[in-house]
Amino acid sequence: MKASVIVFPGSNCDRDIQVALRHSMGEEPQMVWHGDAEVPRSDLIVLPGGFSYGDYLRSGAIAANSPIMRDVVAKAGQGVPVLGICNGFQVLIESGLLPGALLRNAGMHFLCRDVGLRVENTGTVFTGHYEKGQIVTIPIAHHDGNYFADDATLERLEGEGRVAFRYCDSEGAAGEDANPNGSLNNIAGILNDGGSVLGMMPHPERLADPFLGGTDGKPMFDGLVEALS
Amino acid sequence: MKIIVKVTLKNGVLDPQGKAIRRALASLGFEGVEDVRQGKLIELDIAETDPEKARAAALDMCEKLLANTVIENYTVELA
Amino acid sequence: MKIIVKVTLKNGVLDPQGKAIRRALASLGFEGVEDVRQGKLIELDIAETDPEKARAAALDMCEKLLANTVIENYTVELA
Amino acid sequence: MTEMTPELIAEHGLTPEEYDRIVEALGGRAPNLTELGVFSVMWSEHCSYKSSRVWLKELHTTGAQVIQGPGENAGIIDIGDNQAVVFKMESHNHPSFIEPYQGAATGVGGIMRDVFTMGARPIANLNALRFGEPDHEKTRHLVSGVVEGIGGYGNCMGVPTVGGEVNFDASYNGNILVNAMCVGLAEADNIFYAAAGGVGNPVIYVGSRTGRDGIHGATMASAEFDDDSDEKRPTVQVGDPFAEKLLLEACLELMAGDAIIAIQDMGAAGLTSSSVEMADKGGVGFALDLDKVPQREANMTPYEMLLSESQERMLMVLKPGREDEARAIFEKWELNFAVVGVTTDTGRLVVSHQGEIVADMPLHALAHDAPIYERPWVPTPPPAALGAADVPAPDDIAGTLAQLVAAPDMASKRWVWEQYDHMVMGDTVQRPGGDAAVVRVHGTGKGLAMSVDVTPRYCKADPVMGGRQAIAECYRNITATGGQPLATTDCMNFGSPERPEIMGQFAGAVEGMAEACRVLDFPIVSGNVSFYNETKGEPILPTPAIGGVGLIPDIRHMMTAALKDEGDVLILIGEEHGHLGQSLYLREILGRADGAPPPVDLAAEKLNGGFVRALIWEGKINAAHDLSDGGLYVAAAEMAMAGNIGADLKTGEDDLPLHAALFGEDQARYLITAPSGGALDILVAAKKAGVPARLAGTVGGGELTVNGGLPISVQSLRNKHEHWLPDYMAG
Ligand SMILES: Nc1ncnc2c1ncn2[C@@H]1O[C@H](COP(=O)(O)OP(=O)(O)O)[C@@H](O)[C@H]1O
Ligand SMILES: [Mg+2]
Repeated sequence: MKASVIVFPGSNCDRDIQVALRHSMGEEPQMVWHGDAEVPRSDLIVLPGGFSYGDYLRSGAIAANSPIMRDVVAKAGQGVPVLGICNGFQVLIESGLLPGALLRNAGMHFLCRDVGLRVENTGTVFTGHYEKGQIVTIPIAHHDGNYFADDATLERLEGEGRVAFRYCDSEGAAGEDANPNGSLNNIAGILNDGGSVLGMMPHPERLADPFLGGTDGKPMFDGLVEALS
Repeated sequence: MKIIVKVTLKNGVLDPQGKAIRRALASLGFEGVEDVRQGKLIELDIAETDPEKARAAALDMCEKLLANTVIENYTVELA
Repeated sequence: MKIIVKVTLKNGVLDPQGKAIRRALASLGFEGVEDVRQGKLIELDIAETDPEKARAAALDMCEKLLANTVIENYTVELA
Repeated sequence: MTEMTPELIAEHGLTPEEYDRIVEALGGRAPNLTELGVFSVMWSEHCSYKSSRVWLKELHTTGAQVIQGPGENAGIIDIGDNQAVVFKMESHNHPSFIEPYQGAATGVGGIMRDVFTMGARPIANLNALRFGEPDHEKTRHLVSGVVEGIGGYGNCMGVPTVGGEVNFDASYNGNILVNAMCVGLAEADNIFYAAAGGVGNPVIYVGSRTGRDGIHGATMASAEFDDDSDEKRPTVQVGDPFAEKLLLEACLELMAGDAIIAIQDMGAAGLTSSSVEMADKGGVGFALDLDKVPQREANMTPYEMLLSESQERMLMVLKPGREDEARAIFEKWELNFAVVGVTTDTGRLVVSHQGEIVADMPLHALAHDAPIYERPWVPTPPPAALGAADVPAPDDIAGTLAQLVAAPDMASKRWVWEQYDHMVMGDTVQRPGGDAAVVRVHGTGKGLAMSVDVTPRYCKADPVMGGRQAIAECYRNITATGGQPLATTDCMNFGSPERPEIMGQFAGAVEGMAEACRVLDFPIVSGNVSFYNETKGEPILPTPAIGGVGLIPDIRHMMTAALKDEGDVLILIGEEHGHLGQSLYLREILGRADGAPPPVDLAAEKLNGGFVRALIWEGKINAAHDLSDGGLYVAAAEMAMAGNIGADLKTGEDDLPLHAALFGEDQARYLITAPSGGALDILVAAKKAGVPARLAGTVGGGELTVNGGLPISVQSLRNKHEHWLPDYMAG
């Protein structure tokens, strides 16, 4: 599998995702500069977390307009899987690859903590190594992760099984107590209509190494390698 | 030429910032604040001197960058 | 009663957001954008119906919460 | 030309005698306004250390592990494998009081520049915060702004903020303390220094443009607050963490090559102090052309440009002919790059503007001729010791524990550190909340343990003992995670040095710190002094914050404080005297602040610490926690809360009153756990080593009990411990 990680000037989880991919792939992903016009041939494109342009104006808005994103949008259109984590999710939203909006967290604070997630859709290249309904622990670290969409969009996402992950408690209940940021329907990650683009606020790459306190993020990368190799 | 762009959240879009401000105003003892919405005010200084062209450029900037038209409305005023 | 509060950075105060927007506009091909400053637009709906009292309350809210008077200026308009 | 009136001189924070020295330095002529401004900042307390220098010489700053001690942008220690750790702590107290978000944010930005200007990538941030009483009208707003500002800057930079301290005390009502520490990692053979060299080499300005930010910030930082301090507001600097992220990456990219002769961040006193330091350290002169300086505003005067504290800027001297290569890197990162001057052999700082020379000053005088004051000082009178018999016992021991774990200083600071990205960079192997944070050295199995400590109430009662204790506690915190303590940085926050009692506190703290550093081989390699932390004559508690770094050779042996397994045995290391003077119990429960602080036996610290560390490295224990505020009982409760499991705590054989045994704050102590089968061996080994150790109970159940009684559920303790701060902030 060939993977490309897009590096924006303010990306700061680029190395973290590079390490996680390297571990699962057994080789280096390609690091692609945002100013490039083209993503080299890839089986997977990853938009990492960080503050692509300081998160000024709106998180992800300026990055969504960078030269490389035109090609990312084109490649996504051809079916190349695209994974956006945290700021990457915000960029996917701003570039129109995923619907809805990510608003300021309901509590107004940046929040960095482990959260529980329920895996809702296992029929994708990203989630094949999870069980449906499985409860995993993955960290979040964001200021603007409050997922919003209008009723029609929300209904479509739910109806088409495009909610990939939902915030939940240790029993798997997706109630208000388990919602860290006010996201509608406790949505933590969504898919495009073909299931080939995933945006998620939690950081699977942060818990893919036992020394960091857990490995619940690792199946995502192992699964990608198996599905895309 | 100076242009003022106002970007506001569409009706029906949740406004967590507005909500937080409202809560904070209440806890400061301001009563009767029924709703608060927060938007952006963007002031542009542009070289263009023709008002029509300036307005057209600003509208284009809003569409392409300044506003997220999925959730936001915008207005453009020449100052 | 509806009140519009505009909060802008004082002159001379660095505006990292404005700077980033300006650069992004340039890279989108918008030429001649000489300066961009970003401020906040806050719309308040308050129960008060006396314009003078409403304005006084809004000014007080600005001082206490809505504006950071160390680096920001504000104006209040009744809509 | 502006006339040099006594008012103008006083406004610049200079005494008449200092002014006379300036005239002398200029060969008998009066300075112009620009020159006066430059001298005033260079000779301010903040830049010249004129009141503290004679004392700082007493600190212990050397050791085999030290690559660079105090005197550079940051200190540097060797951790083997050609890896060096670069770290420093700095205060941003006054700016944070005036504008908490930006003040704290730019404090973080400034300390990170100090670290990456030496060629290190920042890998962790910490901070020591002190606020006024929770009930004070400003406190909540200040806590909220400072925490957001620290997070806002560090999170955007992508450097994890992994630790710190947050305390509350009335003495900080009008003078909060915001001390930011940054730890970076460099290659030991590729470190960059500030000393410029050679003649005719280009002086380069990189980073953000210069605006009218923070002019007089450096003098403000040394000025006592009064009721008009609001007037000083427009001097606030605004940070742009995104610009700093670009600056970091661009600097590190250029540093991978060999084009740089010298580099220095522009911090306090901006272009002035960076030029003076670089030129003076290299023994050269600088000729600067201000017209070349990238400017954010029109019509800036030379005075403003030289004194501006706009953030995210650096000054470098390059090898001649390497400008284009450097320019390409900075332009790639969309940063300003300008050749603003040249090194000379004049030994002078000569500044031109619009074709005229606007300042011409001898560098040596700027850097070294600030008066050095041997301020009068009186030692703090030794407090009378307080016996346990003079301290009433509580009626409800377990209820008192619940009160203590929810006291503002003791309550969980989760609300704070969850606003910091403490995991980015993927190497945080021990997150905030434990004794020390541990960050893995990327790509290796080594870990760096870091902690920030000081107990100001001890320092107030007895500065010497308080200074010792701060170093000792930092040493213990690092040890408890399995770290070998290597070196420290300090941030000395005190009141006005012009008062003999305050100078006495300062002198005492330095003495205590120096002794402790020497005995523990835990030298100070960098630091900062912040004086004049007082409002209307009310000084803060003396607060010499200590930031320590230690090495865990193999993170598989890293230790945490959480109780682990049912049936594990608790062992207390260290002597028990039931010392209640200046204890948390006394302060929080009885509202008293009397007695002497607990004595610190440095030999015992070293012996006991070494013993615990060896147990950790040999894999013989399951948990370790240092004993400090609140003593044995609070320590046991913290371990229980962290592990979500109970324990039965046993007191010792000696006849200490129960409340003294439980709440006494005797030093050099640790509480550890071992599997029951291994406990005896540990006790035997301790005896052999001369380390006091005794069985102190067993792990298990959902309650914390003492000698089988006084049950309190761990869950209820957790609730109280976790809720105080979020509830307070929501209030
Ligand atoms: N209390 C102290 N203990 C040890 N070193 C100190 C102390 N205060 C200042 N220093 C050292 O003095 C030098 C100058 O300090 P400072 O002016 O704060 O640095 P900078 O110019 O980087 O802001 C630094 O090397 C610093 O480490
Ligand atoms: Mg420095």
